[in-house]
Amino acid sequence: MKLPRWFHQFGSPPYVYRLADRLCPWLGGLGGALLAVGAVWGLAFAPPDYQQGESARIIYIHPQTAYIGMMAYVVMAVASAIGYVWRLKLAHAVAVSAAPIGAWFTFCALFTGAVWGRPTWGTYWQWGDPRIMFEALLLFLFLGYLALREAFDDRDKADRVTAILAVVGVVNIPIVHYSVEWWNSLHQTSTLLAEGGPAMTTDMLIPFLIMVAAFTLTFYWLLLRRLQAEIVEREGDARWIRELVGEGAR
Amino acid sequence: MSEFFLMGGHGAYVWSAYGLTLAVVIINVWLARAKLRAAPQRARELATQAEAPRKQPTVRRLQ
Amino acid sequence: MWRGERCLFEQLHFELEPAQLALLIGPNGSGKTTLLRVLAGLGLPTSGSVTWNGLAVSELAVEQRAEVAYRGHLEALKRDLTVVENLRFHAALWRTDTNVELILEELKLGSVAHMRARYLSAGQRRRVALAMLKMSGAKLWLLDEPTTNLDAEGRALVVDWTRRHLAEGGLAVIATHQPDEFAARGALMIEL
Amino acid sequence: MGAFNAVFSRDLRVAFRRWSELAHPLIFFSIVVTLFPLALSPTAAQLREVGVGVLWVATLLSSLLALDGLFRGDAEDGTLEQLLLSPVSTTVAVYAKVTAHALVTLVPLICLVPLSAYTFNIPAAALPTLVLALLLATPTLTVLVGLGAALTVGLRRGGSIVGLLVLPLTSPLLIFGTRATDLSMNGEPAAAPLFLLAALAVLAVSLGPLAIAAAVKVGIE
Repeated sequence: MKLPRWFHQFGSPPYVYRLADRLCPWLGGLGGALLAVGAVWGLAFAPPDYQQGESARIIYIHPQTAYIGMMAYVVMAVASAIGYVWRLKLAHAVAVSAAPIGAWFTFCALFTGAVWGRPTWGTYWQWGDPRIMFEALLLFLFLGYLALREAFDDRDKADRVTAILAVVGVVNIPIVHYSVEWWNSLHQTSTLLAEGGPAMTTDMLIPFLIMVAAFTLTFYWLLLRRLQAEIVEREGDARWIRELVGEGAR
Repeated sequence: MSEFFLMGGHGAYVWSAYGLTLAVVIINVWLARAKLRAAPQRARELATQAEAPRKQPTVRRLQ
Repeated sequence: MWRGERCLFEQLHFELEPAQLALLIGPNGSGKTTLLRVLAGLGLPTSGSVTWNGLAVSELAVEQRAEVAYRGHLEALKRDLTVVENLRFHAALWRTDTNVELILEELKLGSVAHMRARYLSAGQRRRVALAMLKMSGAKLWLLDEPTTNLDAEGRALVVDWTRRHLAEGGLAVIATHQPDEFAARGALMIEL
Repeated sequence: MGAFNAVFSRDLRVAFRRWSELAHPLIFFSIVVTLFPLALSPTAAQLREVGVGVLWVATLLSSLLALDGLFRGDAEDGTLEQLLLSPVSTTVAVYAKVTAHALVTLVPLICLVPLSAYTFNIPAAALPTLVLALLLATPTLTVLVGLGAALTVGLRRGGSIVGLLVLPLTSPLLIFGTRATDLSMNGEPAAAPLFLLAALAVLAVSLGPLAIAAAVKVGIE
């Protein structure tokens, strides 16, 4: 399978490393700013939800962190699939970088989801809610991926084996998601965190979208920074790394 | 101002949720930076290993 | 060719023509076994390529795989099956109808033919592995120290089989600590 | 097909030569099932309520137990290596091994489930659906367990993390399986979850072995 030319460009670590260096300041700055704006807006200015009152303010972080978790898994699976098929070390590096971020954010989504449920259901852990169940299963998939990767001492083998797990995982995610959704519909508990969340008025929607953008930018900033570290580690003996090391990377 | 923090009794949940999210973001930022700082040192280690005498196999034909 | 953080060897290039033997020599841990496994397609070289008749070894189609036989340190015998059962299974996989009893006689394994592999001595197990090698009828033999655990008679047998295999136009790459046993004119000597 | 039969019959013969090992998952299942009445009150009503879930979870856990024999044994004595190098398509060999494994470990397990279902006084009427659900779940379960084995074949003590890798992926089986049994216990038609189980089985049987073969090839390097 002949790869298009530009694909090769993204395959060369030095190019990607410098690209990340150029992008990161923008991603970080904009992401951080939006995070601050969105949080303040959501906490202070947005109106409380008529049903749940103030606790609805969590809507500005829970769906976002959950979405980041899922996106991280998809990025991980696609990157490792590319790495496996075309033997691109760099693609595996992207997968390695995305996994821990995804795990962290899924854990965060799990916690914020549980806390959000507290005032409405009176319990911290509402098994009935499909979103929390799915977050938990997604977190286990991440932990499984990270555990399998740590179990191998040879990096190349670790890359290719975890790539297979990631691809199988991403195929199973929709299945698990809809079977949990289907399972939930049987028990008819109140699905507070329904797909779109409680009906959102426009002045709630704006901070919501700001936070989505903020988290996305932050995710890619984290991904690129970790990718740079992974590149340096994997290309250790390359000449361009030694020049870099010489000048002491930031 | 105190009403803002009480949030109609839900304050604890809202703040703990935002607090944890902020913590997770900060932890990840710190982890990413730490890995990046440690990387050049790790690269030096690899570089010295790579300096080890490279075995160049010899291939000769028996007469 | 790297293993973990260590570079085993690099810039290795050689080609093998029919009826030619290559001997792999070098101290322990120099990468002989790793190289043989990569030649067999059991692993990928860190960089560079290994081809058999122009095809990449790790992606050989099923027919081409019938031409390459690899014998590593592990004898590949199921301990709970008898010698004959093991050989019959091997024959079924390689779709050869060679006479199992004949080969066993030649290897002096007739007496243990119906004994479970777990009760065989290391030398006998090594002989059964040789039987499998012979039955596979492969063109290229990749052998990792084939004479270990064998008595003088067994070693002579291996050398003789290799010579006949080469004479019939076969190829062989043998990792060994006693190269002079196999030395033949025109053989390649690869020192790692 | 010759290769399929060869690998299939060899694996069965090896498994029966070590038949005592085949009993381990069955004993494990029985222990888990007998523990629950100890943990909960032995009253009939409550047991029936919990029983179905216990049976399914116990089946999942004991199938994990039986998994090590699938690839690890062959990897240790070098036969797996030779299998990959022999002129036989790895996927066919994987189909044969996985089918043999399912026949030898999961089918006896499924025969045991109705017996223990009886002890949980699950009504006899529900047993046929329970067994049907288990049979429909077996292909997916075998493929998932096989994938867990293949992913960890290269590890010395891989067994410990296989559960972590495989169990989250079995959640759909658990959901549809228990649902089908619950429905049949209340006398309602259980067609929907059974069809979903069947759909999962078709997906697993068609795509699974490809992933397993790829994982084995990498693991054996």
